[in-house]
Amino acid sequence: MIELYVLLIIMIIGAIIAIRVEDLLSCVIAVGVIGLSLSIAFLILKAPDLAITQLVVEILCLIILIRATLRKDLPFSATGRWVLNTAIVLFFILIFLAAAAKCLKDLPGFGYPMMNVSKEYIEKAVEMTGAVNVVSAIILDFRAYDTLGEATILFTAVIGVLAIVRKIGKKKEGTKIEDEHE
Amino acid sequence: MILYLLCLVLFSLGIYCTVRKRNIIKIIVGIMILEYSVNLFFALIAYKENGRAPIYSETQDILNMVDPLPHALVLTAIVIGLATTALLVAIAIKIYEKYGTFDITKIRELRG
Amino acid sequence: MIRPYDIIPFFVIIPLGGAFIISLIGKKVKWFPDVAGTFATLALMIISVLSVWIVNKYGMQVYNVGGWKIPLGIGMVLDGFTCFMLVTVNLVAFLITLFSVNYMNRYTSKWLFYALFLLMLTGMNGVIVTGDMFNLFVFLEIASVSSFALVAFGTEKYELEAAFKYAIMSSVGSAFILLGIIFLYSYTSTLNMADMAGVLMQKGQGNIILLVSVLFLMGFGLKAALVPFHAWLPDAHPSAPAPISAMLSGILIKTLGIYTLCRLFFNVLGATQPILSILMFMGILSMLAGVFLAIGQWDFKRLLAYHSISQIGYVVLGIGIGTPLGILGGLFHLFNHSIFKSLLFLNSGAIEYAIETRDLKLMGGLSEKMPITSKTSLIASLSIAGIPPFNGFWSKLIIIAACVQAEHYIYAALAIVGSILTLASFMKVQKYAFYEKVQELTAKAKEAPVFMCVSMILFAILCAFTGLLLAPTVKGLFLDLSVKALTVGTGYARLVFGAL
Amino acid sequence: MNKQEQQGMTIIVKTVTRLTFGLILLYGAYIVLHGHVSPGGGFAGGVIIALAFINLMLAFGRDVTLKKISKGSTSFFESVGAILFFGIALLGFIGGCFFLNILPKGAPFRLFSAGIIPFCNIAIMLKVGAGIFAIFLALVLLETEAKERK
Repeated sequence: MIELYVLLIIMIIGAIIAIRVEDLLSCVIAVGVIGLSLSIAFLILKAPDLAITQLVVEILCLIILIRATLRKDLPFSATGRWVLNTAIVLFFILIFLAAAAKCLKDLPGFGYPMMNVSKEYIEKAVEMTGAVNVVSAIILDFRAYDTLGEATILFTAVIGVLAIVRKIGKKKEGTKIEDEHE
Repeated sequence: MILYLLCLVLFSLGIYCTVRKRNIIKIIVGIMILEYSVNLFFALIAYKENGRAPIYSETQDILNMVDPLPHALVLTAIVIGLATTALLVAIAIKIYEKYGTFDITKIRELRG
Repeated sequence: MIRPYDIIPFFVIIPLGGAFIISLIGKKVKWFPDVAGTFATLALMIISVLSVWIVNKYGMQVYNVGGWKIPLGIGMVLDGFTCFMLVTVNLVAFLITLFSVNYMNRYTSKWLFYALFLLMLTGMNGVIVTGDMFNLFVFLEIASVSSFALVAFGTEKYELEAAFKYAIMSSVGSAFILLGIIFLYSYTSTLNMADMAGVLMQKGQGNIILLVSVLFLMGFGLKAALVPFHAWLPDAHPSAPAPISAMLSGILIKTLGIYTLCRLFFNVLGATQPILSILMFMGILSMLAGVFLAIGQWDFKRLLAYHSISQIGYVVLGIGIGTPLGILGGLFHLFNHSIFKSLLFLNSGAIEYAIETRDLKLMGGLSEKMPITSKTSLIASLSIAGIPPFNGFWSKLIIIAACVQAEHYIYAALAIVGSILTLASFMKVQKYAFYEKVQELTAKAKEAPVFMCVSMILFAILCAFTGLLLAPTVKGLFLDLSVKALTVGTGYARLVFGAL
Repeated sequence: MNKQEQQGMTIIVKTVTRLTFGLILLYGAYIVLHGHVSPGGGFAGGVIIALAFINLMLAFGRDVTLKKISKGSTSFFESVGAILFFGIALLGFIGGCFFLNILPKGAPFRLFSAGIIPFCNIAIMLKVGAGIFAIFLALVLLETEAKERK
């Protein structure tokens, strides 16, 4: 799995660049690198559904983010106790990583998942649901309720964006404002 | 094991970016990195040695499949991430419209 | 042929359907969102009371979504704790909807408000009824995402900023929770909570469970605004429109924070002594920090928001004691707090509706101008401060008694100190807002419109009489059920599979 | 920038977009309809279809696109998609259970198999495609309005 290591290191470098670089557009492009590498990583991990979805979502995120950042200033400011705060954050992150390194040994090793419940999905999906794509069978039949929730979140986001972009939110005293027509 | 740790390093970078950066777009980028790393972790624990993609084929028998359940979960998680990002960007653009900057040190009207 | 468990999916179906229909025709038909919102929440309240009866009569119920037996599909579980939370959430939500019928006339695009409100309710009910780990996360996110948008609903400067802060903190919390869920899935290879509890009992507590506990504590602590993670709450809760402040402070932080913490730590991971001690410590810390920060505030809603942190501290303290008496106190305080804190936020909303300010220094003499608001807020203040016949007194008494019983004398003393400070802080509110001489701004204040008054009066009646839930027979029907559901611990697994 | 918003990009981009627009839509439809037999599904397909329209908008400018598909119709389609999916879920009650797969399963590997799954995919596609385009449209309109005010 050497290619996976390479991809992960590329993603980490991309993340570091995205954090360090001062230009917002370069930052967004670096995120694009991470997202597209993630898409390839999904492909290597034998998850084609995820690869397709990640690819299209990444493109969409990039378009939205680039439009948001295009030709906008970036005043780079560091607050007073910059070194101290950074040191504290880094300290906690190191503790987290050390603890994780100790605890991750309890998980089954990479490449050997336990698959207690999934075994049944794989064996029975075709005869029970009729879908040969097991992932499809899971998201739209076994766990369709999750997908309803997922669709609802997207719906919520659309309604939320429509609510946030209203020109006038609160009616002031004395002024009569008609409801907006959108 | 090393792969898991590298993935958590990515997670930590996301946390760092979210907590320490003072630019709204960079904070959103931090949240996106967090989401990517979590999704990758899901795909990593699903991988099975010499496994195949969890799709049956008409012409050949596929015996050794990777774990399909985390894939279904990641699909949901990606959408959740997209929804959150879209909402955050909308708020960010609106903040830019009101304050004229993305720098959160300059837009502190509230103090917690 | 209606089986008792058929009721369970309707807790999600009704608000979700309501939100979808409002989004389709609410824009054209102006009167529709009000009516649909009110009737949806009324229906939810009725069936949540029905669910208490069902649990009493038939015992625990499990619903298999899509006909797939758990752990293959997603299970919904209705037990004592669930129906307790459902009654709390839907009762408060119904009364708040009544309030918003008049109040939201101040804002544009009412249909967006109602759609988001019902979506938030969907999320909360979904979190409460689900028996599946990932499904819990999905509905948690529905509730969170809709609350971000609702905090920014006025689209003023500071509201957007508060919403952004809240959204970022909450997203980080969600990432922690999701990472914890991944670890648990990899370790147990199942997502159903009951199944997971069973597997964890067999495999024993590894280091990984410790890590997962810490991740959950951080994630859900962020959602519940326990003290080291509370920074977003004093900004976000006051910035929202008053009904939403009441929803957020009254039930959202409890559903997404306290309910999930209790459910996961008691019923799935198993509540070990270190975790309970941490919970107790965080509870005490939140209680004192919240009340100290609140005393210096002059913004009415901000003061209330700090008190939310403090009162959540009481709830967590009670639950953290871990004895049945402590859990009873914690849960009862959760119920009481959701009622009197919602009422206080609605009072602040009524004042804001009348004189357009939240600054206590500019108010004064409102007891003559707005008698109903004044009276109800007096009742709520006495409740939150823990003055006898009102409900806050009983729950605080139980928590302190549980502290003494479990020999945590220092914590009991600190809880009493917190209660006295709360009283002082609310005496200040009453004095400056309602009893000082009339100021220029308050001279032309009018009493709130009819629906707002009705809603506040109903809340005040509840404040005065929910102490009766402790009466012997009633206690067995409602509160004891939920305590039993938590004290059973990881025996939850056996119960769920038994109820199939 | 503002001028470009209204008139779109150069003629090369416009021609290429005109040629590929249908192909992208076709690809999206393929991904949606074959969601249960091959990788993909309603969500990925919906995003692809939304991206086709976004592509059109970036190339031709917003006025041309708004003539083809208005803001009201996107939110309408979104609600319709949501209600369709929700309705499919409710139809399960005919068989006695929320989200029950009530349709016949059919033979595996055929297009019309797997009961409700293809219909769910179509509903999700409508919802996601319209929803994402609505988000994009709202953000673009917000930006251009802000610029015009300056």
